[in-house]
Amino acid sequence: MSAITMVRQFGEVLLAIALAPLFVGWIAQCRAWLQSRTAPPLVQPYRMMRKLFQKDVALAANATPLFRITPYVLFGSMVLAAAIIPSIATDLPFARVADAIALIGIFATARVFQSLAAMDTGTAFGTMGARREMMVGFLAEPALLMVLFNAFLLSGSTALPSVVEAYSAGPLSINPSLTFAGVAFVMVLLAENARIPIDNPSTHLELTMIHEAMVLEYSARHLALIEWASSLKLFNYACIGFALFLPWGIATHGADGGWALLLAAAALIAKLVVFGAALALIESLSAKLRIFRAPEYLATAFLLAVLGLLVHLLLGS
Amino acid sequence: MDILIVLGLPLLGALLLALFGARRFAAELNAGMSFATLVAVVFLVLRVLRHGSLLALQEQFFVDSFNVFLVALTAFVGFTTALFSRPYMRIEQQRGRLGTQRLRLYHSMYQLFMAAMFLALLTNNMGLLWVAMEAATLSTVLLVSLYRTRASLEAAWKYFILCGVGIAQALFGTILLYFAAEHVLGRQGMTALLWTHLNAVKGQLEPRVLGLAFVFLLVGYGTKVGLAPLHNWLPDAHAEGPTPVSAVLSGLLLNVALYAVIRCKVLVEGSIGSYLPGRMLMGFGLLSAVLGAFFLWRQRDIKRLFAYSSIEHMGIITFAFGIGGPIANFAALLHMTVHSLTKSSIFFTAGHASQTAHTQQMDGIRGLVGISPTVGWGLMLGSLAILGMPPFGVFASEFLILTTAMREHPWTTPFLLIALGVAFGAIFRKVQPMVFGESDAPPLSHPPALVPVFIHLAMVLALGVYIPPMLAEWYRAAARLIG
Amino acid sequence: MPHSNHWIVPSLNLLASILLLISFAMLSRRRTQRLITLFAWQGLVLFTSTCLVAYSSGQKEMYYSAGLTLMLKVIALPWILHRLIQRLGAQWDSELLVNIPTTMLVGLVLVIFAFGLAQPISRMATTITRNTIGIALAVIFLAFLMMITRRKAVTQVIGFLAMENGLFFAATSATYGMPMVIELGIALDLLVGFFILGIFFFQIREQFDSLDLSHLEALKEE
Amino acid sequence: MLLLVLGWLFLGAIGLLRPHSLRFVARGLFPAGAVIGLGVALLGTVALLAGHAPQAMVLPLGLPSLPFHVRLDALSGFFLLLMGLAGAGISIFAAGYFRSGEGTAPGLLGLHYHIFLASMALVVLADDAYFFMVAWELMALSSYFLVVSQHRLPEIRRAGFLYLLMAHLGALCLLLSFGVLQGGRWQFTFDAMRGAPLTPLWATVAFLLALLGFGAKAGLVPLHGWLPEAHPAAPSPVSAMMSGLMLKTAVYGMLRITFDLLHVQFWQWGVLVLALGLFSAIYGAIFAGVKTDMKRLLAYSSIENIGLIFTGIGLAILFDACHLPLFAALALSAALLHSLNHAFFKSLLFLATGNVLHATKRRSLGALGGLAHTMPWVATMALVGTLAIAGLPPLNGFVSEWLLLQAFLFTPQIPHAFINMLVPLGAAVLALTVALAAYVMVKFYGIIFLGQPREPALEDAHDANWLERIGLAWLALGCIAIGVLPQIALRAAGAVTGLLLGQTVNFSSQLWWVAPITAKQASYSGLLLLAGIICVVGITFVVVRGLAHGRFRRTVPWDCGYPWQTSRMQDTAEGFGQPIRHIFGTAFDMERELPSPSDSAPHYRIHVEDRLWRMAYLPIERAVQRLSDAIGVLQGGRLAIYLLYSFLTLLALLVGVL
Repeated sequence: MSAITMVRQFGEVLLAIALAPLFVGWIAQCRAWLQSRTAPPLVQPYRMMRKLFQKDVALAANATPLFRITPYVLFGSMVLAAAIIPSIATDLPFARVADAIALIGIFATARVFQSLAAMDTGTAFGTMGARREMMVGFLAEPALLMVLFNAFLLSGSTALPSVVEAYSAGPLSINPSLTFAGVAFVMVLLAENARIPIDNPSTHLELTMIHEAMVLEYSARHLALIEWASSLKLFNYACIGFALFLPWGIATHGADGGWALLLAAAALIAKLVVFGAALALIESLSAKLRIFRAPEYLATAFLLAVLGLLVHLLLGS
Repeated sequence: MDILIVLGLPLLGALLLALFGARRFAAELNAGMSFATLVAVVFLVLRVLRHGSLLALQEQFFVDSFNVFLVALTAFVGFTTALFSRPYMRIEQQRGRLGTQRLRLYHSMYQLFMAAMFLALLTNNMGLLWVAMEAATLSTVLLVSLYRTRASLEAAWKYFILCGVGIAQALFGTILLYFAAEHVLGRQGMTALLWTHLNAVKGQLEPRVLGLAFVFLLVGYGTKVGLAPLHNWLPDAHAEGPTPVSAVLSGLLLNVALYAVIRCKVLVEGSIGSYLPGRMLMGFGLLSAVLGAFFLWRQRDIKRLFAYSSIEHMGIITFAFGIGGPIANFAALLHMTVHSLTKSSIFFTAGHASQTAHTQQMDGIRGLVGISPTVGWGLMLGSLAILGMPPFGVFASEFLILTTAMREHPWTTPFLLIALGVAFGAIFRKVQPMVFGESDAPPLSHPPALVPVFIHLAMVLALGVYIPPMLAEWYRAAARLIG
Repeated sequence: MPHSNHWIVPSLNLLASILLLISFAMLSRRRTQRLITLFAWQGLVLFTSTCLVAYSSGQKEMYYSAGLTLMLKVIALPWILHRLIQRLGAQWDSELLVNIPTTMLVGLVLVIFAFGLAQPISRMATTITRNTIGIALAVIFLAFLMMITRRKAVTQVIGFLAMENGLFFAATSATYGMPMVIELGIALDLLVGFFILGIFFFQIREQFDSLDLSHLEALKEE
Repeated sequence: MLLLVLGWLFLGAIGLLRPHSLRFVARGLFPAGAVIGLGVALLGTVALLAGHAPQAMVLPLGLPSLPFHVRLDALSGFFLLLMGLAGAGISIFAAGYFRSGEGTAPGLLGLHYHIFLASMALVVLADDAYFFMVAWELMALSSYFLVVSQHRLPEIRRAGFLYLLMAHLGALCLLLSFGVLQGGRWQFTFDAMRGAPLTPLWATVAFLLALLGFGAKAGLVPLHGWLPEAHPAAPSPVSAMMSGLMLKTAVYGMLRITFDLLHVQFWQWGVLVLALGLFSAIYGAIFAGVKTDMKRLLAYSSIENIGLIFTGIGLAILFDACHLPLFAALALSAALLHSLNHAFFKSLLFLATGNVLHATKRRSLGALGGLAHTMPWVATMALVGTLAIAGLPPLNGFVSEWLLLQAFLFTPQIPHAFINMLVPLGAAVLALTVALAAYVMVKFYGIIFLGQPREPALEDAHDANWLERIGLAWLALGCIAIGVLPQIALRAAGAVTGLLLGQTVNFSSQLWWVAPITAKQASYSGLLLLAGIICVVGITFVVVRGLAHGRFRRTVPWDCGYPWQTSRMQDTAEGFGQPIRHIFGTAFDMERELPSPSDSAPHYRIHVEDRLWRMAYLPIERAVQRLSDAIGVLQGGRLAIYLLYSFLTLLALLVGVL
C-alpha cells in the first residue's frame, strides 16, 4: 500500500472521529428546531466531552478491570469500523479487513463489552439495560443481515468497497428491492443507535431507558469515551447506509485524486446534513415504543428486508 | 466309546449323589463329577476335531458340527454352575430353606438333568431325543419344586403340565415322522427314526405328513424353548426354582429344546421344500421377542426379569434360524452360545444379589457396588452384555441378525427395533438402581463364587472381538447343514 | 400281510370308535371315580387293539408293548389313582369352567377337524388300520379339551393320561408301533412322571389342603 | 498409528493397579494421557498433510469373515486433530480437577476416561461397520459410566439411564443403516459399501436411518432429550469431553456416510438436514436463554452449536446435490471449522464451570455472582471462551459463523424454485441464533463472574490450581489462535473437502487473510483486526492519559437514592431470561407463581420445561407402559388358560399347513 493510501486512510478515520459528535449535535439541533425549542449550539457535544475529560472518575468499589477497559474497547472498535467503512474513498488499505457482515460482528463485540461492563457493578439498572440492549441486538441482526443480503444480490459482494464500486459503475437507477432494504436499514439504524422509537437518548427516566441505564455507573473520561463511541457508531451506521444505498460521490478506486477526495468529503457532509435532518424529523414524529413492542417494530424491518429479497428474486432486476 | 463316557459320567454322578448326597462333600462331589464330564467332553471334542463328525453304536449316536459345540457348552456351563451352586446352596442351607435330604435330591437330579441333556444332544434317534427331552423335564420339575413352598409347587406343577402336554404333542409329531419315514426307509427296526438316514432321504418324505409333523414338533419342543405364547411356564419356573437351576434352565435346556426344533426343521424344509417352517419360526421368534420385551417392562422380581429376557433372546435366535441362510444361521448359533454364557452368569450374580438383600424383589436390592463390588459389577456388565452392548459377543450376533433382517425382511426390523429398545429400557432402568446407589445391607456369610461369572463374561467379551477359527468353522459348517 | 384279515379291520375300526366314544364320555363325566374307570376302559380297548394289530402284522414285540399297556394303563395307574383319591378325598370335580353341552359341541367340531386333518395321511397309509389315525388325533384333541375345562389336579392328570393313550393308539394303529426302545422309554417316562405326580398331589395337598387348581393361580403378572 | 490409541487404553488399565491412589492416577496418568492426545493430534496433522494417500491396516480381531479394518484419511485426520488438541487440554485440566471421595474410585474413573478417549479415536479410525459400531457403543458405554460416577444421586442415575437408552436406540438405527448400506453383498467394510449398488429408495432409507442415529448422538432436536440431562450430570471434564469431542463423532459419522459411503443423491436430504440444523440451533439458543443452571445452559448451547454445524452440512449436501461443489466446499469448511471451534470454547467453558462448581458447590446461577474478584484466572479464561462462543471477532467462533453466512449468500443460485427463496431465510435464522447466543453468553458470564456475590459464601471461593490453569489457558489459546489465523484450520478443512467433494476452497494465499470465494466478494482478517483494535485502544489510552489525567476514586455504586440495597437485589438469571420467555413463549412449558401486592412475604417462582418432553418423550413412555399392562394380562396365572393358548396355537398352525 502506498503512502498516499495510508494518508487517505488516516484522513478518513480522523474525519470520522471529528465529525461524529458534530453529527449528533446537528441532529439534536434539528430536533430542537422541529420541537420549537431553542437549540443547543452545534459544538455542544464537544463541550460536554471536554468537561468530562477534566473531571475525576468515580469508580464503583467492586468494579473489575473489565469495567475500566470497556470504554477504550468501545471507542477502539468504533474507530476501527470507521477505518473500514468507505465513507469518502473505497481504496483503503484497511477496508478489506472486514466485510459488512464482519462489521456487524465488530458492532456486536462493542455491544457485548458494554453490556458486560454494565453488569459489572451489579446494580439493578445496569443489568436491566444490558439485557434490553442485547435483546434489541438479537432482534435487529436478522433484519440487518437481510438488508446486506439484498446488497449482495445486487452487487455480488458484501465487501463495502466492492458494493460501492459496483453501484457507481452501473447507471443511476432506483431499484425496488433496494428501496425496501433502505427503509428496513433505517429502522434498524434507529434501533441499534438507541434512538426513538426504541430508546430515547435524552431521557433519564430509568425504567424506559436502555443505553443510559448501561452507562449509569460511568463518569468523567470513561463516559466521554463512551459517548464519543456511540456518536461514532451512529456516524458509522450512516456511512454504511450511504455506501449501500447512496454511494454517489464516494471516490472510487483509480479516480481518487485530491479533488475527488474533496468532492467526496463535501458529498459526505451534504448527505450527513440531510440524513441528520431526516432522522430528527422521524424522531420527532414518532413516539417511543414500550420495550416489548420492539419485537414487532424490528419484525417489520425484517419483513421489509425479506420483501426486498423476494422482489429481487422474482423480478431478477 | 467316549460318547458313552460322556453319558455315563453324569448318570454315575446321579447315582453316587443319590447315595452320598446328604454328606458334607456332596457339593464338591457334584462339581467333581461335572468336571469329569467336562474333561470327557473335551476328549470327545478333540476326537471330532481330528476325525470330523462321527457316528457310533449302530448309528444311534452321532456328533456333527451342529451339536458338538452345544455339547461342549453344556458341559462347560454345567461345570461352572456346579461351582457356583456350592457356596450358594451352603448359604441357602444356613438360612434353613433346605434340608440335607433336599440337597441330596438337588445334587442327584442335577446330574440326571445333565445326563438327559447330553443324551438329547448326542442321540441320532428322534425317538430317543424325545425320551431325553421328557427325562430332562421330569428331572427339572423336581428341581423347580425343591423349596416345597406354595409358589415353587405351583410353578413346578405348571411347568410339569405345560411341558408334559407340549412334549406329548412332540411325541405325536415324532410318530408322524416315523410314519412318513417307514414308507421310504422301510421298517428295519430302529433306523427309520435315525436323523442321519432321514436327512439323507428327506427329499422323498411325504410333504403333507411332514408339514403336520412339524407343527406338532414345533408346538411340542417350542413349549420348552419358551416361545410365546407357549412360554407361560418359563418365568414361574425360573423365579421359584433355586438359582443354579434357573441358570441351567435358561442357559442350557432352552438351547437343547431349540436344537431339537432345528433338527426337525432341517428335515421338514428339505421335504416340503417351501419356506413355511422358516416363516413359522420367524413368526414365533418375532412374537416372543416383542412380547418378552413388553413383559420385561413390568417385572419386579429379579429372576423373573431375566427369565423374560431369556424368552426375548430365544425369540431372536428362533427368528434368525427362521430367516435361514449362512449368515443368519451363523449369527443364531453364535447367539445361542453367548446367550447361555451371559444369561447363566447373570443368574449367578442375581442369585447372590437376592441373597445379599434377602429378597428377590428388585425394589429391595440397592447399591450392590457398595456392598460387594464384584457382584455389583458382575450384574452390571452381565446386563449390559445381554442387552447387546459391544464389545460383548451378544452384540456381534445381533449385528449380523439385524443387518440380515434389514436386507432380507425389512418389514421385521421395526418389531426388532421396538423389542430391543423396550428390552433395553426395561432391564436397564431396573438394573441401574440395584447396582448403584446407597445400601446398608451386610455382605454375605460365604464369599460368593464369582469366578464363573467373570470367566463367562470374559468369554463373551472375547467372542465379541475374536471368534476362534475352529469355532467359526463349526458355526459355518452347522450353518451350511441347517441351510 | 401274513394273514388274510377280513375280520380284523372292521373290529379295529369298532375299537377305534369305542375309544372315541370313551373320550367323549370322559368329557361329559363329573365324578373323578368314573373318569378313572373310563380311563381304565380306554386302556383295555387300547390293549385289545394293540394285540389285534400285533396278530395281524405278526410282530412279536408289539405283544410286549400290549402287555406293557395292560400292566400300566389298565391295572397300575387306575389302581393308584383310586387309592390317591381315597386318601386325598377328591371324588368330586364340582364345577367345570365350561358347561358340558358346550364342551361336547366344541369336542364335536374338534373331531371333525381331526378327521379332516387325518384324511391325506390315511389315504397314503399302507397299514391295514389306515383310517384310525384320525381317531387317534381326535382322542388327543378331546383329552386336551378336557384338561382345559377341568379344574381339579387329578382330572387334569387323567386328561393327560388319556392324551398319552391317544398317542399310543396313533403309534400302534398308524405305524405298527414305534421301535421297542422308544416304547420302553416312553413307558418309563410315563411311569416316572406319574410317580412324581403322586408326590406332587401330597405336597400340594399339604400346602393348600385341597387339589383344586384355583389355589394354583398365585404366580401371575399382577 | 494404533499404538497411541492403545496407549490410552494402557493408561486406563494401569490406573487399575492402584485404583484408590488419587495422586498416582490423576497427577500421574492424566498428564500422560494429555501427551498422547498431542501425539494423536500430530497423527491427524500428518494424515491431513498426506492428503489423498490414506493409510489402512487390518487387525487380526473381529468377526471371522470381518476383521477389524482401520483407515486414516483426511476426514479421520481432521477429527483426530480436533480430539487430540482439545483432549490434551481437558486431560491436563482433569489431572488437577478430580478430588478423592467423589463417587467412583479414581482408578475406575481413569479407566473409563481413557477408554472414552480411545473409543472416540477408534470411531474415527474404524473402516468397517462392525468395528465402527463396537467403538461407537464403547464410547457411549464408557461415557455413561463417567456420567454416573457420582451415582448416589438419583437424578444423576436418571440422566445416565436416559443417556444410555437413547444412545443405544441411535446405535440400533445406525446398525440398520449399515444393514442397508452393505447392499446385499455382505461386505461390511467401508470400501465395499462405497461401491455397493443401492436403489434411490434404499439409499434414502440408509440416509434417514443414519440421520436418526447420528442425530440422536449429536442431540439434534427432537432427539436431544438426553443431552441437557447427561452433560450437567457428568463431572465437568467429562461434560467438556462429551460436548466438545463426543458430539463431533456424530458429525464425523454423518459426513462419512453421507458424502463418502453414500454419495449425495438428492437435494431433499440437504433441505431436511438444513431444516433440522436450523431448528436445533434456534431451539437450543432460546432454551439456553431461559435456563438458570449453568451447566444445563451450556448443554443447550451445545445443541445450538451442533445445530449450526448441521446447518453447514445441510447446505453442503444441498449445494453438492445441485452440482455447485465450490459452494458445497465452502459450507463444509464452515461446518468443520465450527466443529473445531466448538471443541475448544465449549470445553473451555465447561471446565470453567467445573472450577466454579468446586469453588462454590453451586450450579444455579441464582446463587453465584462476582466471582471475577475471587477467581480472576478462571474469569479471564472464561471471558475468552464467552466472547468466542458468542461469535465475536476476532475470536474463532466468529470466523466459522461468518463463513456459514457467506455460504448462505449463494443459496439463491440453487436451481430449484421455492428452495432458492426459502433457504436464504435460513440465513436470518442463523443470524438470530448467533445474536441469541451472544445474549445467552452475556447472561452466563455476567451473572456468574460479574456483579456482586449473591451469597456470602462466595467471598472465599478459591481460584483454579496450576494444572487446571494450564488446561484452561491451552484451550483459550486455541480459541484465540484459530480466531486470528483461521487459515491454518481452514487449510486442514480444505483437505477434507478435497477428499469428500473433490473441491477445495482457496481462502486467499496469505495466511492472515480469509476470502471465501474472491477477495472482491468478501474478506476478513482476524490478525489485522486484532492488531488494529490493540493499536487504536493503545493510542487512545495514551492520548487520553496524556491530554487529560488518570485520577479516579473508589465509591459505592449509585443506589438510585435507595440506600438499603443488598446483593440479592441484583437482576437474576430468571430476570435476564425474561425477554426470551416473553418473545418465544410458545416454545416452553411454563408454570409461574406471581406474588400478589398483598403478600407479606412475596415469592416469585417460575419453572420452565422443555415442551417436547410432554409432546414427544412422555407419551412414548406412557404408551409402552400401557402396552405392557395390556400384555401382562396374558400371564393370568390360570393353568387352563395357558393350556388353551397352546391348544389354540396348535390348531392355528394346523390350519396354516392345511
